[in-house]
Amino acid sequence: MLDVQFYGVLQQVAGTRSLQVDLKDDDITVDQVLTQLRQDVPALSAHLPRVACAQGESLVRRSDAVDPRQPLVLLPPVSGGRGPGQWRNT
Amino acid sequence: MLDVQFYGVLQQVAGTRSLQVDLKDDDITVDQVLTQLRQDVPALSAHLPRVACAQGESLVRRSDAVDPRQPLVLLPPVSGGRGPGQWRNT
Amino acid sequence: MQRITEAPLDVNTLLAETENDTCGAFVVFGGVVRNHHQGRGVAGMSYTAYGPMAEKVLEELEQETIQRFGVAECRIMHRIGKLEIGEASVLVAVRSAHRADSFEAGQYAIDTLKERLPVWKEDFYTDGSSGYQDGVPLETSEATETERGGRGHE
Amino acid sequence: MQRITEAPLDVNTLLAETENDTCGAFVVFGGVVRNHHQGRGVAGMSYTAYGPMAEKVLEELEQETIQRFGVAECRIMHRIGKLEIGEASVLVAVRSAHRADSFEAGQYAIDTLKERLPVWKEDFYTDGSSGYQDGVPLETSEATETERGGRGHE
Repeated sequence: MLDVQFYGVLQQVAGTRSLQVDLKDDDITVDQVLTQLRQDVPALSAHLPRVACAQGESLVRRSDAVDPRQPLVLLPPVSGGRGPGQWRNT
Repeated sequence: MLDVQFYGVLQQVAGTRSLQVDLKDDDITVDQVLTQLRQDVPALSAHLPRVACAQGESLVRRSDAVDPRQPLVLLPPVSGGRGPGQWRNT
Repeated sequence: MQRITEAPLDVNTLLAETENDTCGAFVVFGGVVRNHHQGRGVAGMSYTAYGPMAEKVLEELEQETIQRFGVAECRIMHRIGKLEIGEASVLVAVRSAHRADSFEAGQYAIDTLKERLPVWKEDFYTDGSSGYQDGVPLETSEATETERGGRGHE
Repeated sequence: MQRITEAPLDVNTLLAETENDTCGAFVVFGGVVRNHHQGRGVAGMSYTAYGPMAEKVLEELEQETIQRFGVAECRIMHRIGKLEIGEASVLVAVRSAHRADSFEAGQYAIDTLKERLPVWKEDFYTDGSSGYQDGVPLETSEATETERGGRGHE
């Protein structure tokens, strides 16, 4: 079982701060967990493309393996207020 | 008699905070006062091109008439730290 | 040194923590809860953060700002919990020898924070309703990865 | 409201005086006495001002900054007298709905102040000597009038 935690608007959408996802095996990617989540909580589907995932202090990519010993944390778009753009890609 | 006041480095150069200049008549310009000052205090000459003059709250131009009832104030270049220039003439 | 806190933020705390005799300039930016958002009256706000990552993001952003702009000091704090109108949600303090660097570095720090810090704000509107503000997807989301790919890894 | 003062400057005083519930951002700039100038050690500094004009210049600059950048608040204070290393000689506080305006307006205000405010600083060096820093001639000096004429009244 993997602990999945929700932040921001995702807590409203999921109706909870965390839930357990059943891992088929130990060698599973972030993407596979999200696929399982879409089935368990369909309301999350529309949000997932703009959600980033983290474990511990760090972001993890969709293709990364999940460490089953720590929660997978789902982070929706952050509070924003757009920068002026001048700093991008520089 | 007109009271002439010095600020900043001009106090050092003139060796005083203020002195009296004898006005020939009542209808005299800032420029004429400065000409008189050059004779009275030669050490000021080198500084005068970069000095601005004020009476009361306001700057006065070289060609302006002097109000003999209030001091003529001599203001050397201000503390500086140049702006980036982007604001000039805009 | 805690950067995410529930306690009210104070500018003088950040200035004291960044004292540096070689600096002739400081700039402090403050983000403040205002009484309106997109035409609606706002009564207050609640901030939540993903703590473990948020602390690290701010620490790294301070160092990045110092190195990128050659400033001497950079210190960032973000408040979480319920905030009233007029209270500061975030403070950025920068110190440098000359003033232009402090302005530039301060603006970079807050602009970048807004794209990287895992913090969310929920508005409480004067009509009694509430809602999370939409924002910027973090890196590693599908949206940012696709955008990045689409721009040809520029 | 006094803008030129011998009392130590405090950022929170300016922030309190500019409180405005419509604003989501503030920027405070501080100019601080630093321990070096053009390679020489500085032990302290003394500021003098031509008071009657200095108050008016700051008051007008606050209004000009507000109008030019559409910010809600601008407040400027300058200290005179003897200052120690690390003490603030000038503070500029700006508040606006959005942050970019506060940064831009704050930088304009301090850059313009440096060209217009009749204030002079005398450095006290660590070797026991002292000296007035050279600066920018004010408008109406021969130097600025000539420059203006030479630039074809642009």
